[in-house]
Amino acid sequence: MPRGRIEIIEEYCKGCQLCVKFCPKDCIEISTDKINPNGYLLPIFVSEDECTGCGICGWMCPECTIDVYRYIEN
Amino acid sequence: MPRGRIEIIEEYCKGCQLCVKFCPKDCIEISTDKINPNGYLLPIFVSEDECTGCGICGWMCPECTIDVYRYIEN
Amino acid sequence: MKDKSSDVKKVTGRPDLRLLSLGMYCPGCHYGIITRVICEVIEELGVAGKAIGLAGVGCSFGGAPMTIDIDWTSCPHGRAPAMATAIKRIYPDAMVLTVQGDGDLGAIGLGCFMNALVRGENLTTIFLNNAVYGTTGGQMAPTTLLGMKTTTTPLGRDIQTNGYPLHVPELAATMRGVAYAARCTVHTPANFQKAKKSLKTAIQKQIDGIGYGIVEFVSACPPGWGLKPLECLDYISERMLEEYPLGEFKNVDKTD
Amino acid sequence: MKDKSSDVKKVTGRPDLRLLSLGMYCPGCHYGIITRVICEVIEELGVAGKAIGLAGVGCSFGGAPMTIDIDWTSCPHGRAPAMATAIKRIYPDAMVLTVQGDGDLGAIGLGCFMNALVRGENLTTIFLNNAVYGTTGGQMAPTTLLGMKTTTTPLGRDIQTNGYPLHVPELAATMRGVAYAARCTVHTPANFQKAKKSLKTAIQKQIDGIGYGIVEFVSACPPGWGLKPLECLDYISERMLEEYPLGEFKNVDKTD
Amino acid sequence: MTERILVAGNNAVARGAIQAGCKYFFGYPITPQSEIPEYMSKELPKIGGIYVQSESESGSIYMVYGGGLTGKRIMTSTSSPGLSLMAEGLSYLAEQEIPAVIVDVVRMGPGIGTGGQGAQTDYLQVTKGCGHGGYHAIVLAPASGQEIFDLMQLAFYLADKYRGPVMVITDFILGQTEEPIELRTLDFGPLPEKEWALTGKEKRGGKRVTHVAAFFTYQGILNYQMKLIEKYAEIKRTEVRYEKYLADDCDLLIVAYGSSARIARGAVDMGRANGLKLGLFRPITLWPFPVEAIAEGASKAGRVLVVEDSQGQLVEDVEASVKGRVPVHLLGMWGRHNVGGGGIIHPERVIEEVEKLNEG
Amino acid sequence: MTERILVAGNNAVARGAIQAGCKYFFGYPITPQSEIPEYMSKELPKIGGIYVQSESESGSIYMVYGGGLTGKRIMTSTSSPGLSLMAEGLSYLAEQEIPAVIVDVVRMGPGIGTGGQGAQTDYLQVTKGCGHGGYHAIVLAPASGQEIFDLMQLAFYLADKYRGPVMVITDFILGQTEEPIELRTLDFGPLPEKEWALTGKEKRGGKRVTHVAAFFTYQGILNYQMKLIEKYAEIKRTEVRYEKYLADDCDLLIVAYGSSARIARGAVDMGRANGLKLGLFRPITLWPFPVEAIAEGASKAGRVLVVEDSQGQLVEDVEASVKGRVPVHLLGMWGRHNVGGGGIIHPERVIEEVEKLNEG
Amino acid sequence: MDYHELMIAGTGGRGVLLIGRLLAQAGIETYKYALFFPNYAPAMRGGESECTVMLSDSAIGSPVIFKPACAIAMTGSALTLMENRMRSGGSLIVDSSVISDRVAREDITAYYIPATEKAVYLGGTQAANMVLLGAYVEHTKAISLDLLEKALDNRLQGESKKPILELNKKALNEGAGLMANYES
Amino acid sequence: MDYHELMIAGTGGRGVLLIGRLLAQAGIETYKYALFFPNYAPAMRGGESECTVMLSDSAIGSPVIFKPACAIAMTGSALTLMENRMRSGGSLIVDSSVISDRVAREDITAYYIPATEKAVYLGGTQAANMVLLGAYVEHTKAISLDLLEKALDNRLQGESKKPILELNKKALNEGAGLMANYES
Ligand SMILES: Cc1ncc(C[n+]2csc(CCOP(=O)(O)OP(=O)(O)O)c2C)c(N)n1
Ligand SMILES: Cc1ncc(C[n+]2csc(CCOP(=O)(O)OP(=O)(O)O)c2C)c(N)n1
Ligand code: SF4
Ligand code: SF4
Ligand code: SF4
Ligand code: SF4
Ligand code: SF4
Ligand code: SF4
Ligand SMILES: [Mg+2]
Ligand SMILES: [Mg+2]
Repeated sequence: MPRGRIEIIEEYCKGCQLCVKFCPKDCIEISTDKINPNGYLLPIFVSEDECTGCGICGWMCPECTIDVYRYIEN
Repeated sequence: MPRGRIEIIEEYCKGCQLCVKFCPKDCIEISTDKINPNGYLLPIFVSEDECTGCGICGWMCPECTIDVYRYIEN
Repeated sequence: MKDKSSDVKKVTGRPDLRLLSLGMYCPGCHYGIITRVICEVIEELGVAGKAIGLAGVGCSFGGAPMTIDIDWTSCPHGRAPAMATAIKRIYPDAMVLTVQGDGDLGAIGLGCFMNALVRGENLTTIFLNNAVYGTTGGQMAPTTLLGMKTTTTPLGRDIQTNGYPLHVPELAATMRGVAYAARCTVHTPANFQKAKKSLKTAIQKQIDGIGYGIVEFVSACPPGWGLKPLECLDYISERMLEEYPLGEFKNVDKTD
Repeated sequence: MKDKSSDVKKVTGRPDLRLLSLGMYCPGCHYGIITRVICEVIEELGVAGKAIGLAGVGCSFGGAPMTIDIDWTSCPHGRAPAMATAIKRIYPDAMVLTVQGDGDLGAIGLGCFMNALVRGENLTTIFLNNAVYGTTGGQMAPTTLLGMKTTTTPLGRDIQTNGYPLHVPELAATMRGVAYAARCTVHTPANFQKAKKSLKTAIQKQIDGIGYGIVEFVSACPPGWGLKPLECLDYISERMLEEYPLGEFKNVDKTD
Repeated sequence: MTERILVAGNNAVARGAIQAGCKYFFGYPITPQSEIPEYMSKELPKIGGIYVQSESESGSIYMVYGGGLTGKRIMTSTSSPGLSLMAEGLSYLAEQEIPAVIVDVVRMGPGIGTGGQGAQTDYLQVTKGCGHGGYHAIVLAPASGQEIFDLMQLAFYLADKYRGPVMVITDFILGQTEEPIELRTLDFGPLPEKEWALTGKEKRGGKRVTHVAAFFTYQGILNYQMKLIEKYAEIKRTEVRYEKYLADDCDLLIVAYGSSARIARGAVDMGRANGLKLGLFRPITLWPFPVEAIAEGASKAGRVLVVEDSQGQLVEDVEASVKGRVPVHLLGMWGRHNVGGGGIIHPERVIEEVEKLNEG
Repeated sequence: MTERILVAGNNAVARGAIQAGCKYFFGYPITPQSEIPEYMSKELPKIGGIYVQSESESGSIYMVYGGGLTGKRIMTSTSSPGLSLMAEGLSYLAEQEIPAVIVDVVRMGPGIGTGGQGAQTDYLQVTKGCGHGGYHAIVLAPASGQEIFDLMQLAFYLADKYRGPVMVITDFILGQTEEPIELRTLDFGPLPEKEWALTGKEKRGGKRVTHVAAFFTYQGILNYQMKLIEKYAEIKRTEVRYEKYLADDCDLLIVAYGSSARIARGAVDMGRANGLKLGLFRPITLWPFPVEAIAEGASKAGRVLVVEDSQGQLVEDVEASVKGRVPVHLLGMWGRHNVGGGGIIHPERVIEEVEKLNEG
Repeated sequence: MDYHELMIAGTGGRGVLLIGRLLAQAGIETYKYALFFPNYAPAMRGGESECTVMLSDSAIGSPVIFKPACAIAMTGSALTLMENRMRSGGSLIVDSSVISDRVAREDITAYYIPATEKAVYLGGTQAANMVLLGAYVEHTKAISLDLLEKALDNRLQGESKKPILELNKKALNEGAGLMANYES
Repeated sequence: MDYHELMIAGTGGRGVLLIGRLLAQAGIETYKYALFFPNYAPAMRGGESECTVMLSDSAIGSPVIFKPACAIAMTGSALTLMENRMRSGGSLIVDSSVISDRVAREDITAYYIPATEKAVYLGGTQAANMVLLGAYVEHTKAISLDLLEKALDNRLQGESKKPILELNKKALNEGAGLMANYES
């Protein structure tokens, strides 16, 4: 059951892949064809089920362009 | 019996009295009236008998204006 | 996808202080991550309103003032500590922060920095060590590793011609006016958190009037190193940290 | 009076290298004694012909070039290490010596000096610490003691405004390119001899290509301190040496 | 009545600054101006101000830069080699439009020069661009203790009015000469708020202020330059200052500033007493330069003698103003009587030169 | 035949220096000149020379000072803010008469300016006294890759001949433009021995050499200044260099140096092709300035248009030369077409200006 | 007088400066004078980039021209720029794979070359610039393709560079071919 | 117009500048304008020293004069200097205790005051300058002795300064007395 999810504001992404590298659950992959207007290959959030909403990808994004949400049990 | 003696080249003396202070045998005194052309009160070698020719007054003279001689036993 | 907003908490995102700007940095430049560190620490300490930042000449020059929402000035190359001195003396309640590269602080600004330490200023300095002059195209910096190739050490830095890499926080730690000196990185999530703690401590020293705080960030410059962003991470672990060990070199509650 | 010249040996006098000049120094200034130290060491090492001296701006400026019979240049205030760098790089066989005051090296020239250490130059520096700017009329220097009154610290140097006294050889000792760092005085005959030994060691390091050597001389400035020459001697023993301990802080046969 | 005291020019600099509300001084010792920082180190703490001894003149100017950014009145003083070390900083102050007052108590140059020589060898440097980039600073050249005191106040006002560095230049003679001054407060009128000051954004309701290079406003870089050009044109139109002494009925116009103007004034008096119809034109602002007024005065007199204690620097501006319409002569530093360390052009020497010219 | 290669102006600087026998380079990175130290760091070690990366431009100039004292050929290069940091050092080089070559690849100022702007905003600084004390340096302003290469060689020669700093000034456009150059060696004739070089006294049979301030020779300080004045006068008499292009039958004389002169030359060609009788006067030495030649050319043409990519600096010298005899117009940096980061005055814009003038 | 001038405009990453420099390099084999002027903003990473190349047998006056006789546009904004600036009667070569706009001016001739598309087909987008350069030399005959290939040989030496060298050469020829068979 | 000018020359240690400054300080009580200009070489320790004092009721032009109307010479070389420079008809006051030379010029009047001798007698050589200053004011009546004494009071305050204050005052009066009874 998914515990979190992320949103990448693609406009500001520079395709550095740090998010890809640091997600402990391998939820992010780099695409091979999705390019933003600045010409950068974009990462894709591929594994919603695994995401724990740990926030790490957000911290490590140099462009601060990932929002991370965690689902709360109420 | 004197073992050494010194010569002060008075022209270059600045009357600082370091020689007076450091002679271990108190062989040098500052005069009260002997003034060189630059207006400095001059030191006087007063105690030939005590001088060991140790060289200390020479080292310590900021103007390098004391020559120290030692008598050699031959 | 669960979507009821009541169930969802935003854990992280662009910090409030982080301005929207088409980033000033190259892809994979750690300065962007450090910017987050700075924003979060200032927010957590609640000092954004009192903060005055001074950006050195270098990639920090454009980056910091354009991305962090506090008062800023850029500075002539290497001179931030002198400018910061005047600002802090005039406004002792301000939180005054310099952000300087290794060329800026370690070469042209070394005298300016050291003299601020001699005077015992009460400031915080973020020292960005990417081992090169990034902005001008990757020339040797004082922190360039031995053997490292740059555009002005085409055969690699050698001791004979260019001496040894400069260790800034260790040097600063020897100065009596310094309250805090540390080195950190943001090249892993764990280090990111440690870096936040370090910077927070350094700024707190200023707020408490204890003395100068300096935090070095060892950080990647992909084009300067001729490496891809991910390769840089290994270069940091394997090469940079060997020369530049992480840790606190000074942390005192009172200078003497 | 015994007088036959065969019986008499001149034990000391004006060293050969010491030029006859109506001294450039005030009465009781220790720089005159240090001049002897320099002359004797250069003579004993036999390097007068290879020696190139660089005098900082300050009382050393006039004094050294006018009183020691080697090649000399005066330098812009604080810049001797940069100039010396070029000379030594171009003439690696020369014995290159800078003579700099505490204002010259410790304030305006601190960056220049530190950067020469970063580059790992192979030079010798004589650092004259009289705790004031003697030449310009006794203003505060970075080495002024806490509480000491100068013309710009009329109530005495305080930490809040002016920070802590600067310890140059200790600082230099932390730099990897430095082979020798020591502090000495000439305020007693015993110390005069130790000072000679220190300077000789430092110059030998240069000759042997080992690395930078720096020797600090704590020395009296009677007008700057507002004391008579003999009073200065006590001031050194009682006050200066408390802040500035004598000794060798580094002495290595190989830098790393 | 305002107080009247006998003080040296260097002291008048410091007192004038304090009178103008300057509480922050950043400086470094150098002869012949060290009395200024010394006085400041003693007096500023008493009025809640701060004296910081910088590590060098570069340190001073960057502290002035930082200090100026806070919106407070800030100054430094130095002498020639020290001014050179401020070149980069001065250019930045001009670019970033930071008000500040910089005093140069000129010593003889080039190089180390000497602090004990009354010289005027920095004219080109202060008027034409010590730093890069073609900026200008208003340069005020007082010629007496009172004028030093007064122009220091004006300097702070102009710095605020035009947002930029203003320089006051004196020299060994003016700095050491003791004359009575009246401690009067000059009021030049109101000035705009300094909304641009860096204070931390909470003091401006959360609106931040940034000072970054014109370079970041790519579309605006030319606008920036045009604004600068217009500012300088405005200063040239409105801030030219000079003084004439017996200049309207003379047959030889002496042009001189600062200490040389005082000496020349002595010579004018001596000359008039002996039937020589001399007059004096004294630029008070060296930049902007009183081009028209000199041209007019020169035309009226028919010939000009520039007296300046240098290799010939002011004379270039005088020639450019006069445009070849009347002859311009120069008595430069070779007019000095070289006594002790302090060479000086005496009024008697000026008269001698006039007589030589008269003989033809 | 000598080799002919396509290189950028910055590269021509470095190659020209090496051709002149310069083996010692002291420098610091700054856009748009970093290619010079980069090339030197690669090439000098191969020929037994030395590249030292200084810690700053002040470091560079003091290293140049020390290096120059050894009698070897020495240089540094920088760009505008860096040049400001050399102000004190330059003044010392002049005072102590140390030969050295300093290259300024100008970037737009004041302040931080920008490295990506082809600008000529350092004219006043380099010609009028970046440093204190009224010294002068010969300033050479090449306008093509080949001329850069050639004038670098001349610069070293003049530095040795007159014992002092010589400056070569280019800019972003000239530094980046790639053109073919011939790697020819220029011979300017013999030079005196450098007996004044610091080498350690054993190399001079035990006779020591000292370089201390003029200040220590109290009786000689005025003699020192007179020698300096005479040296500058001599340079003004003999070293003025300029180039004229279609300047003898024109009805408008364009005066421009460096990259602007190239652009103006393009404009002259365009204009001539369209019936406009334009000519170009290009000062090669900015100091000494070709005062007489410009005055003559201006009189012949009847009017002058100065084209310079700055706020108006060269124009002051042109006006001072022309002395009001014919009108002098200026197309300054406002003539730029501001594309991307790199504003440029194009030849088409010059023609536009000429047409405006023609319309009156 | 044999004279050619070309401006190339695009963004930093697209190899604008590279083909300009290559053309000038090859050009000095044929012409007495050649000039290459890169105009870019070093401080803006990945910002707009343009360059000028001139080849001539008589001395070249200005290193910059406002209204070129010939231009290559590699991005949309470059097209706008060049269209505005070009001299009447000039030729504008456009990478039509990335630029969908058409040239509106009627006093210049546009050549739409699908450079990026062809480059991808040949082996990599980065060779789009070579396609355009090939088209340019074919169109103007300023220099021979051979010389360009030689210049490429010089620049890309060694085994490891071989694939990219081959790609570039193919792209050059492809561009020349496209231009030779161009029908508007 | 009431106007006085005085140059004082000697070496650093002899209090040349001190009496000049004192005279100017006292002078502003009487005159609308006063000026003191010390000319010395800061770099030469114990070098030659001279100063100029002017007192006037109208604005003072030059702060320096080459040919003073009145001068005090405290050393032999100062005497030579001043004798060469003085204006015709001027008065030159000489410390005859230390200067054995006589003034040769006939167009100036010399006053030989045994200042050092008198000072030693009164309690210390350092007061020789005051003896000369006393002689000067007595001779010129430029200002009253009272004002000088008041200026001294201001300068030398506190119990510890009392002996030296007394010495100086005595020396001033001694000098005035010597001049009053001067016979050449
Ligand atoms: C006085 C001066 N010299 C040189 C420069 C050129 N310059 C700009 S940034 C820089 C160095 C950048 O290196 P660093 O401080 O390490 O910052 P980084 O770009 O690596 O973050 C230099 C030398 C300048 N702007 N001013
Ligand atoms: C650029 C510059 N700034 C200031 C000075 C003035 N100055 C001459 S000597 C000196 C300092 C002397 O102090 P220090 O180095 O301690 O030498 P000391 O006289 O005490 O031996 C200063 C500031 C100068 N010559 N050049
Ligand atoms: S929040 Fe954590 S688990 Fe989710 S994508 Fe980011 S790094 Fe991966
Ligand atoms: S870390 Fe940020 S910039 Fe980098 S690829 Fe991921 S989202 Fe893009
Ligand atoms: S040589 Fe020794 S004993 Fe003799 S006078 Fe000198 S210090 Fe005294
Ligand atoms: S130490 Fe030398 S200078 Fe001092 S009093 Fe003795 S002889 Fe004279
Ligand atoms: S050049 Fe280096 S330091 Fe500068 S933005 Fe790019 S990666 Fe970061
Ligand atoms: S001022 Fe001080 S340091 Fe200088 S000569 Fe005099 S005593 Fe020595
Ligand atoms: Mg860096
Ligand atoms: Mg000192």
